[in-house]
Amino acid sequence: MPRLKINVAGLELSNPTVLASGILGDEASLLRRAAYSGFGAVTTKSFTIEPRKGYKTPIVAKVKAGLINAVGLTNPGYIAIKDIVKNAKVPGVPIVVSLAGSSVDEFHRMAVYADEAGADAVELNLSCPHVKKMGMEIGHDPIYVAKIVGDIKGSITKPLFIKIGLSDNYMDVVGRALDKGADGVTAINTVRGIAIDVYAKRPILSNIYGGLSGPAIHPIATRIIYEIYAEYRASIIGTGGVEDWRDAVEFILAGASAIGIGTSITIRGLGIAKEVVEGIKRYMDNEGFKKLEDMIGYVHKT
Amino acid sequence: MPRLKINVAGLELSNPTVLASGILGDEASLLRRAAYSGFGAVTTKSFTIEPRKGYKTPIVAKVKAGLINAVGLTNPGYIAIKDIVKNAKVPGVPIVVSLAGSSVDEFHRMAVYADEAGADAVELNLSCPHVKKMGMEIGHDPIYVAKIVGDIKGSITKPLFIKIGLSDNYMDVVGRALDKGADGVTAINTVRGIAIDVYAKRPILSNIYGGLSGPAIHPIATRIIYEIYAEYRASIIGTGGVEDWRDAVEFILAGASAIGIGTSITIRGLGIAKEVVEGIKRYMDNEGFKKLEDMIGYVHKT
Amino acid sequence: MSSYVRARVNSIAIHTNDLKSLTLRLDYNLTVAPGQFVMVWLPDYEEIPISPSHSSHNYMRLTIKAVGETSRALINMNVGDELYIRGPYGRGFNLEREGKYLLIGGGYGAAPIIYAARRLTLMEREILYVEGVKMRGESLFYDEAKNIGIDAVLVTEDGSSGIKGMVTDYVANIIDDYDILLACGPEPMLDKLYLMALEHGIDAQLSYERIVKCGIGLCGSCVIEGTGLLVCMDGPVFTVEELRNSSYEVAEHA
Amino acid sequence: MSSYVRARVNSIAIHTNDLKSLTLRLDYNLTVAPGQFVMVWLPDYEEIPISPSHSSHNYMRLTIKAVGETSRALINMNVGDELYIRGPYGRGFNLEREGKYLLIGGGYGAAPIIYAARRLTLMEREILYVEGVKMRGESLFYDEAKNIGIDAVLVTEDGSSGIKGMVTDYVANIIDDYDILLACGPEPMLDKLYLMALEHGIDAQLSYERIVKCGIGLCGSCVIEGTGLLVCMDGPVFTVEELRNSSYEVAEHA
Ligand SMILES: Cc1cc2nc3c(=O)[nH]c(=O)nc-3n(C[C@H](O)[C@H](O)[C@H](O)COP(=O)(O)OP(=O)(O)OC[C@H]3O[C@@H](n4cnc5c(N)ncnc54)[C@H](O)[C@@H]3O)c2cc1C
Ligand SMILES: Cc1cc2nc3c(=O)[nH]c(=O)nc-3n(C[C@H](O)[C@H](O)[C@H](O)COP(=O)(O)OP(=O)(O)OC[C@H]3O[C@@H](n4cnc5c(N)ncnc54)[C@H](O)[C@@H]3O)c2cc1C
Ligand SMILES: Cc1cc2nc3c(=O)[nH]c(=O)nc-3n(C[C@H](O)[C@H](O)[C@H](O)COP(=O)(O)O)c2cc1C
Ligand SMILES: Cc1cc2nc3c(=O)[nH]c(=O)nc-3n(C[C@H](O)[C@H](O)[C@H](O)COP(=O)(O)O)c2cc1C
Ligand code: FES
Ligand code: FES
Repeated sequence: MPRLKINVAGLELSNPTVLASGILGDEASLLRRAAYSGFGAVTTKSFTIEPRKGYKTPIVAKVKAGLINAVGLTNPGYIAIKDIVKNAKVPGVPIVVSLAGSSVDEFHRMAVYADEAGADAVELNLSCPHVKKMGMEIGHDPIYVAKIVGDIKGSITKPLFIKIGLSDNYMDVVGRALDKGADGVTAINTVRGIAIDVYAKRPILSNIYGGLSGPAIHPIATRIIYEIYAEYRASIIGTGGVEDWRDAVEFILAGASAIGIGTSITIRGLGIAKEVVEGIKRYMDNEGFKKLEDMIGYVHKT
Repeated sequence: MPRLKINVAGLELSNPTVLASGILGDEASLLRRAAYSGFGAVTTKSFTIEPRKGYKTPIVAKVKAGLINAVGLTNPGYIAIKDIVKNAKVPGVPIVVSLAGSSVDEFHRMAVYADEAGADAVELNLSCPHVKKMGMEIGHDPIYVAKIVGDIKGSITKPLFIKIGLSDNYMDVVGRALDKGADGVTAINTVRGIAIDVYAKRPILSNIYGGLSGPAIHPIATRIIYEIYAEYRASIIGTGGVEDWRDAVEFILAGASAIGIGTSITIRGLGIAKEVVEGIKRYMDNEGFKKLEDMIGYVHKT
Repeated sequence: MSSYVRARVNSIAIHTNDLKSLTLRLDYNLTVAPGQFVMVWLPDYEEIPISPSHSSHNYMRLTIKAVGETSRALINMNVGDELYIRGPYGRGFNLEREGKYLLIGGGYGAAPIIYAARRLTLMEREILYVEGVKMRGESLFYDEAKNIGIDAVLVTEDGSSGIKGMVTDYVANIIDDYDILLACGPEPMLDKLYLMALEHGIDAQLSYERIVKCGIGLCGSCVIEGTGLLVCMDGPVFTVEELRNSSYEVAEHA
Repeated sequence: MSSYVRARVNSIAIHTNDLKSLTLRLDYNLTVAPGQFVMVWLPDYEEIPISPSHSSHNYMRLTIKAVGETSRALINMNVGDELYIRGPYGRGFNLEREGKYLLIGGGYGAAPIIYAARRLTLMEREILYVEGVKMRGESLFYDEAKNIGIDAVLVTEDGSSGIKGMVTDYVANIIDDYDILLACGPEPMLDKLYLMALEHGIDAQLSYERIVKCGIGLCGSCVIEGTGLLVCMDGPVFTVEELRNSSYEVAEHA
């Protein structure tokens, strides 16, 4: 029996699948359901200082190669983290709390609060592609990211992940964040896109722009995971378009220690975590991998 | 009968479909075949000053949402443009000559040569994602692009297009290029990605990195077309993942005046040009569009 | 999740000032089972979930109550106007079970119920259609049920027509004569039926509402608080067992 | 275009120092019609096109001549070694035509020809298998053809075995007895047969080679110069009419 337990930057997972941030939102019973369905860890939707209602519908649009969403960071505000973490906790399944701030101070306040509220890890969303002044706009500035990370790092006890998206300078962002003590990297967030309905003759999303997820972004994510691992040997939660064990194994061979899963839940349901884990196990058995660690970044060894 | 004739930045097309650069390469008989099969215009593979053999195989990898290629700008060198243009010419089907230089001077030399050789338009490839020192590395520098365009503009008689890819600053690049007299914009090139074979346990492409094309990039292209049109009302050859008339119409409504088609030729064959054109015609009939001009950028009007 | 199908308003039935049924003609076939829902998008407004009161090939009837901007804009549409539909989504009523069916619709909740009633009638099942409204003139499908030969009862709170009282009180009296209960309507009504079904040990399928934004199980907005159940994927129709097993708790109103 | 299927070398037949047949066992079934090709990827080397000399379910036989790095690495593989296959690609031989078949293989071009011969034999067609090589000992499938009861002729340039001479000269003498000609081999041989077929008005299908890089009709590297025909999509097997209609011009060698 191959070993799927894995320590990702200090986060102990019984298997490498992680519910990606934003999927199923923030409600404790849903996070619990995801945890019971087999995920190695669950990530909350990104919290902001103030509650956010999110955008008007439509908030999702189907495209051939995936999905475009602009939910708009709907969340009850960071104060709710405490109750949610308490109620969502399932033994053996860590909760990663995702945060979207618009300043060093906001990130700091929320990170400290999440840490004290019992989050098992904190993830900084530096890459939401469809909310102004949050996410992407901050995440594209390496100096600012370094400041945010440096500022939080000494103040919390749990592993700190940064979540990045596609940009021209993500290598610089990651390098500086790691220098400042970030423990791991979640890669990637959605990629900015638009879908137009040819009969309605207008963009589908109320926000016009949204984030592309699903199979479309898998090769882009593979590339980013590959590059980050090659350069920094960082702990990576590889995310983007994972629909089956093969997609997951690609990420692991490229350098991911864990696998975030989002969009494909809409097609496969929450059972996808178990399916992916079973598939990885079978693969490891066939290919002679004894433990996950032996697979991580394997393509860099040959 | 709706009118599909369109003038794209000075280029007269009998219909809005354009064979995308690099597809089917540079050989005159192939470009001729594409022209006869119904494309409104054909684009050559990008030429470089020196001949290039291109990369070792594998040069393509299939992914769920498209294709990743790293052909490596295989071409016989720009001197061959003359013969190719002469032999590839089909009455009524303009030839766009694509150029990939690594300096202002290289671009200038090739552009002037192509102009004199009878190219109907010149396209500057500022966005090849997998060849060092060419394409992307130049295209990400707005000041340099402006210099290249400004330098060429007065020296050639034919319409000048810049071909851009996904980057953080393409809006700046396009803005400056248009200021310096670029006549149109081709958007977008492929997006950098990696595919790994889980059994071979290594990246498939000999070059490791390649360019993602096909359905995966269609929503990203739609977004870029939308933004460029919204900001600059530029003439755009929308390219990326067009497989059918619906994909094409999305681009046109977003702001494209013409539609580049590449990857889907491998699935649908060259007949795709006719299929797309027929589909657009039917759509225009049903929706009451009398001429293509009325459709271009329509989503910005509502 | 599918893309949108364009639909045009073909005819409009006015039930009250705030409640209309729009019969739509779709560009493509899209058949929705009784109890399933579609997302209805009216550009310039929002996209909202609706459980059709009828659906067949490229025809669909939506019965809509104006409660906010989008629902009001919808009932103000004219014949020939366009709207956009995606779906079907969710799990509808299970009509495969053998036995006597008691169908209960409250307010616009009668929409999926009349559709289920028609389908069950075609399947030659024994059914009773019960519609509960405040007063005479608010009834939506009682006449339609009668006209097509379905056993039907109208319950009005003020007694202005049919039987006087709360529909749940009426149901309490007859529930033991039935094997299967299907219901859609205001949450207090559903919750009462939920408790009643638990008490009487009757097989009940109840259609609940929450704010549905994505419709495809991603955003979590439609969760039934505390249960981990999603209206858009696990529902909108839930059996009493499903609710109980997920620790569903009725609110104070029940 | 499909993803790769892993294959393992199951057995090796050594024809000459530079020419071997590898029988592969694939992880999944992948059946290639006679004349079609697969892309064979040997990581650390390149990916090259090969027309199998046999293919059935998850077995495939590749007959490979070492001409460069990758083909040499392939014939130097050991039993149990792994390689990766994608395909099948291209159009193979059309074996549906009625009549007497003349099959001609030159050098490793005999690979798809013996495969076609086996398939035609199963179809109970009348065929003659002709293999042309330089000298005795270079023959690839003449014995195999004989063993399975196929009418076969070996032509050696030096006469060390079978009939002496050029295979095209031999064919010239018998061509009028046949209705359909299938051939694969060096380009000068194919071009001679092309002219011969035009002259004799015989239906011929010829398998040409060009540098195949993508295999899926995108890169243009496999164009038959001046014709607009792609070996990977339109070929590798072309009929004489297709070539003529595309203004194919034989090179000087013919
Ligand atoms: C599966 C399903 C099927 C439905 N079928 C029908 C139907 O057949 N006919 C019909 O008229 N309506 C139906 N609804 C309800 C309908 O979707 C809402 O009335 C509509 O979304 C309101 O949108 P609006 O923009 O007009 O109002 P808004 O401005 O969005 O809302 C008006 C008020 O209603 C509340 N509200 C909105 N949606 C809901 C909801 N789902 N649950 C509880 N409160 C809500 C808001 O919080 C607000 O107070 C259904 C809902 C669901 C979930
Ligand atoms: C459809 C098809 C089917 C084929 N089937 C077989 C087969 O069954 N058995 C077999 O041994 N070979 C076959 N080949 C040829 C085989 O693909 C080449 O020999 C191989 O690609 C050479 O690769 P290499 O890396 O070993 O040599 P390289 O170093 O790439 O080439 C060695 C020399 O051969 C030339 N060359 C390479 N490929 C070709 C080509 N396709 N046409 C002409 N010259 C070429 C090169 O220019 C160079 O001079 C087939 C080719 C095609 C197109
Ligand atoms: C509906 C939806 C909501 C999301 N919300 C968030 C979020 O709040 N914070 C965040 O960091 N990422 C968010 N994401 C991005 C995902 O976590 C993930 O990075 C991305 O979708 C790629 O993975 P996938 O292809 O498996 O979905 C969201 C994605 C979707 C589809
Ligand atoms: C095999 C291949 C080769 C390409 N070569 C070039 C090239 O030489 N120059 C260029 O500007 N774009 C090149 N491209 C990019 C295409 O022109 C096009 O922008 C891109 O593939 C997106 O369109 P598609 O999804 O329709 O293929 C190439 C694409 C492919 C798939
Ligand atoms: S509406 Fe988004 S999960 Fe149900
Ligand atoms: S090998 Fe690329 S087109 Fe034929």
